[in-house]
Amino acid sequence: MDSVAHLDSPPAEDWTVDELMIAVLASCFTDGDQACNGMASFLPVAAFQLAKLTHAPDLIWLAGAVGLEPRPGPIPASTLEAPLWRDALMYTEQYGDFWTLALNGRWLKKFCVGAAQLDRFGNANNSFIGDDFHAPKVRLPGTAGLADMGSVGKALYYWNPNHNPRSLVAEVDFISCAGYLGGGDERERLGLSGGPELVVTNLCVLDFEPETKHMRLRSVHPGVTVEQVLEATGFEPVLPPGDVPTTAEPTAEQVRLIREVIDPHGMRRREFRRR
Amino acid sequence: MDSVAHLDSPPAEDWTVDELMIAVLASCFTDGDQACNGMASFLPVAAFQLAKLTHAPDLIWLAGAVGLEPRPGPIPASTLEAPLWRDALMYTEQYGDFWTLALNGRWLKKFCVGAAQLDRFGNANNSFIGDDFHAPKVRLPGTAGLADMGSVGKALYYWNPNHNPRSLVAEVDFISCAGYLGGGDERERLGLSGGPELVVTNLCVLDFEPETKHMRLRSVHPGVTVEQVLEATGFEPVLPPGDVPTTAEPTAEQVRLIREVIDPHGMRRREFRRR
Amino acid sequence: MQVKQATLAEAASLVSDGDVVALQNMATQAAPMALVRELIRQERKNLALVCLVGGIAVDWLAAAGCMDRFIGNAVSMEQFGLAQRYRRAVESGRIRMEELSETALLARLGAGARNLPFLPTRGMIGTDLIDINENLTMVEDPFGGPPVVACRALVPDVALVHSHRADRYGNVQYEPTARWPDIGIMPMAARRVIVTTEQIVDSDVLRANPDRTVLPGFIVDAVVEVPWGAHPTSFNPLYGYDAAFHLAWVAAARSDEATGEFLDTYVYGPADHEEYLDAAGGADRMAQLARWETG
Amino acid sequence: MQVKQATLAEAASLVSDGDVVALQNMATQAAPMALVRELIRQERKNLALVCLVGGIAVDWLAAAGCMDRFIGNAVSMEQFGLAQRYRRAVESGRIRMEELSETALLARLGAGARNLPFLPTRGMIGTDLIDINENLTMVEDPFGGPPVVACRALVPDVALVHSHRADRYGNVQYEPTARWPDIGIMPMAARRVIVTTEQIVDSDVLRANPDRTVLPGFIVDAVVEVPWGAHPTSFNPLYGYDAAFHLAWVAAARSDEATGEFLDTYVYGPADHEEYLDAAGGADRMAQLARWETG
Repeated sequence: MDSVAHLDSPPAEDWTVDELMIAVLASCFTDGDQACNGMASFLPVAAFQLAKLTHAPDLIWLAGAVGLEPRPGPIPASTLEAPLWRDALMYTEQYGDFWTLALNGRWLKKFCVGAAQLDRFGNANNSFIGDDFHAPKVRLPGTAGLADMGSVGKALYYWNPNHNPRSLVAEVDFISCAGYLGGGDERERLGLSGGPELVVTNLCVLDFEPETKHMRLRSVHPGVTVEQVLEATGFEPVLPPGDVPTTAEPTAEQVRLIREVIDPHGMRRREFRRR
Repeated sequence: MDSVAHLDSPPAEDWTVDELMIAVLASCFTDGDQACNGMASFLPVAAFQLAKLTHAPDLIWLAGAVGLEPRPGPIPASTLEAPLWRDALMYTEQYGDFWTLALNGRWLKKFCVGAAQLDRFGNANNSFIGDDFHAPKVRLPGTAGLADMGSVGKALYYWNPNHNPRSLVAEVDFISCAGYLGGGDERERLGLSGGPELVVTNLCVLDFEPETKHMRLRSVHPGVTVEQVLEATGFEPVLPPGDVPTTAEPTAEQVRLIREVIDPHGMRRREFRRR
Repeated sequence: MQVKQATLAEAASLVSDGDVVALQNMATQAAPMALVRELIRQERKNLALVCLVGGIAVDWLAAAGCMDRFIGNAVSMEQFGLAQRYRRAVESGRIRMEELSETALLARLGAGARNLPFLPTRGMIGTDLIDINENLTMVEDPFGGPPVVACRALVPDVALVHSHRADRYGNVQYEPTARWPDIGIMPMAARRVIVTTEQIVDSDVLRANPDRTVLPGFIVDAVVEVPWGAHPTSFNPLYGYDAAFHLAWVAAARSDEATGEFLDTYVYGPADHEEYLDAAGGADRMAQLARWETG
Repeated sequence: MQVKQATLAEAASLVSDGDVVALQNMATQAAPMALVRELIRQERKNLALVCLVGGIAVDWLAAAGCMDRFIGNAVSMEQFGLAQRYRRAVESGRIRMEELSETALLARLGAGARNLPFLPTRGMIGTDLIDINENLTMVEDPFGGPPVVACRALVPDVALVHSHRADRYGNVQYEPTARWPDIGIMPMAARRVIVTTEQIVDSDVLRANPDRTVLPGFIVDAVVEVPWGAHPTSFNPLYGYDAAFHLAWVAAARSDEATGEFLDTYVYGPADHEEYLDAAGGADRMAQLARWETG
């Protein structure tokens, strides 16, 4: 989270958790990275723009995996419709261009993932809830590109605006995006590089313990207790030695940029309202 | 050769063999076919245009495998440069569009082939003359798309403006385009459909005997004797029962169209001059 | 060139019960909705829909009982949430879903288009998507590299796409905009191709911008002029998605009765596309959508 | 965005002796000739050239002793005949050729670009091209269909392409014209990408036609402004190939002495690109070529 510390701006006096989550996600992207977003990805889209306006002016954004370096207006109601990639430098055709760039391995190395179910080893499920694929309790939208991104060497950054025992589970009902699978070196043994890096929720930030690849509590957001996190989590995350750090607050400048420049219509809050 | 017979035009009084060869090739393409051409393919390009102007107005031409249904001017000095596809309806990108269309199997079912070496079973060689690929006596340009077209179900129409024992050989030094391979059903056994249909030279027209797939003399051009053909051929072609037919002369209208409309600059004769 | 111009009814009659139907659609974008409504009116049954991301089109086909299979990446109306009628049909077992990653769907269609038995991808390795799918299997690299997932060729019976303009011979153009793979690969993979287009133009109009032509007429079986043919989905740059319409559908989809009434009003009721557009708000509403006033 | 603008000398210095160099070229079309001349002046050695159809560029690199391998479809100057210096180098064993069908070369590069170990094709089955090539091998279809030819991934060290315009960040545009696969697939497959362009423009010029942008700047290592940079090959729609120049080369290529003189005059002699253009006929000649007066 340090990469925004250099910003010559004090902590915001009034921030909301959506803004804190955006600041945390923004801190994961730096100059030289390329970032892309899919459907209904208001927090990542806000984070990419915040990074570009602050510590990472040379971050490249492929809006909707379509429009290269657009001149974004206020975040529109869809993150996969044309208004998002206004004045783009290039339209990347999705088959010939985008997926070739994404599969190549040298570009688009980081990917933000929203998952209906996420388990202790960072495996994600957007396919179905239940025990029978063909007679599911709940049919989820489907994994689409996420089923690729989990297996082709990307660093995965999960965001979850609704941290609860149903969305953070011990074991997903179905692995539709490969995390660390059974943990340890199972992912490596399959020849897969990359993997889950961070989980940013409305309560805390988690990462993965290097040996076991088990999800680990990295910091709790200001005002949130470790107990609240444990209650809201469907498994016991690894706890850091000593006190659990507190997530850095967004700066006044970050909050101003989010509210006045990036997302004046407050689209980012839709991800929370949907719950 | 009958499909042009309907043309209400008498045989030409003065035709040259390039014009006869163009008329024969034109008769192989009908409405509903799609035709494309590669480099240095003056006779096929003239044949496609002649067919469109006479018996096959709905023949689709993909000029240079790039420009769909152009408005051709006089045949230019190159059959792979932009002037050939002037005013095209579509530019087919070669990787995503052209080869997908060509490999699909339902389109572009006929292909005209110019080969440095052609053998008795219709195998072609544009790779090298000699017995060592890496120390050839003569390095030929290379097979390019032809190495694909021979194996993906196309009907192959060979044209050879220079019928001699070096270009029509018993066995090619190297198979760079699959014909009937060893003859008989060897091509079928490899699961390959299509194959050589016709060979149009400056002396005669040959096809392939259905059982053995051995090259067979179909007709000799007016003024050419069977003996001349046999002398000029590096192997003994199968002879039809009885008298060898004479190739139909181009009609006066066909010759007029070739000379006045299609190829007023006489580019077609370059293929002969090059010898 | 052969004339391919047809009516919606003629075009839809090229789709048979049980067909595998590749449908252009990306959540709220670019679906050939007029064709979809015609298929529902003609009461097609047991269709398998192939989509990258199916939206309201798939929800309607599920609600009308026209489909029993889905092959693709996802079904979602993005900001308007899950496709509830589709979702319930899957949960009740009435619709069977083959869930593919994006590269896997593109590989299956790409292999179908190029007459290859399969194409490989490195996506999905480690997920549960491979074992449950008979059209996916791990294969070794013959050169000693890492294994890959072979994706079996998929050849849809018919592809349905919408476009900005076309001539009556079926040569199809797209305006410069996001070009999803379905416009490129679905028609080349499918046995038959049906195109709806905002405008039928003279071929000379296409010759002015040959780089914008995306489909050659000889692979197209029928082309139908249908202005606003993608409504209520967006068709950039011409018009945005109809948010109010989508929200009305989402509300109706909550009950069988309201669903039936909605389909009566917008699908079964209107005698033709013009009457549909009137029901959907007519020229004034379309003018708003052309200004991307989607709310 | 990072600035990628460079000089010809700086750009060419990104190519090392022994590199596998993907070179845009289709017979008499669209070769980055200014870069090729700079590589010869910098006396690169043991290069492997990867081309769809190599023309005068390959003949020059062979004549100058810069290359010892060729991987591609063919080497030909079409109406100007075989590339004689290249041909003799192959016949004498100084250059080793890997001859691939078009689908095989595109499969090798496509696999390299997508980080797949191989891609399959159905081309070449039955020919002698497969057995002599360690990068091609027959594999069974895991789904029980016909066997296919697996083409091993090819990752060139560097790709050299020419373009119509670019910004200083390396975002590259192409005018509407025939788009050969090398502009699309070679740069994505290669480890480094060098682009020459007719004109460096402000990024806003690119934003006016984002559909014409073919390469995003983040995959480009260097971009060099070189007007007439493809001469003597054509660069449609801007200018035609220089037929007189090609014929002069064909005549010179017959003897070692004349070949040396020709390269002195047009490659080693000129101090920079401007002097080369003067030697090649200067503004008047270029104006003729812009009118496609190629003779």
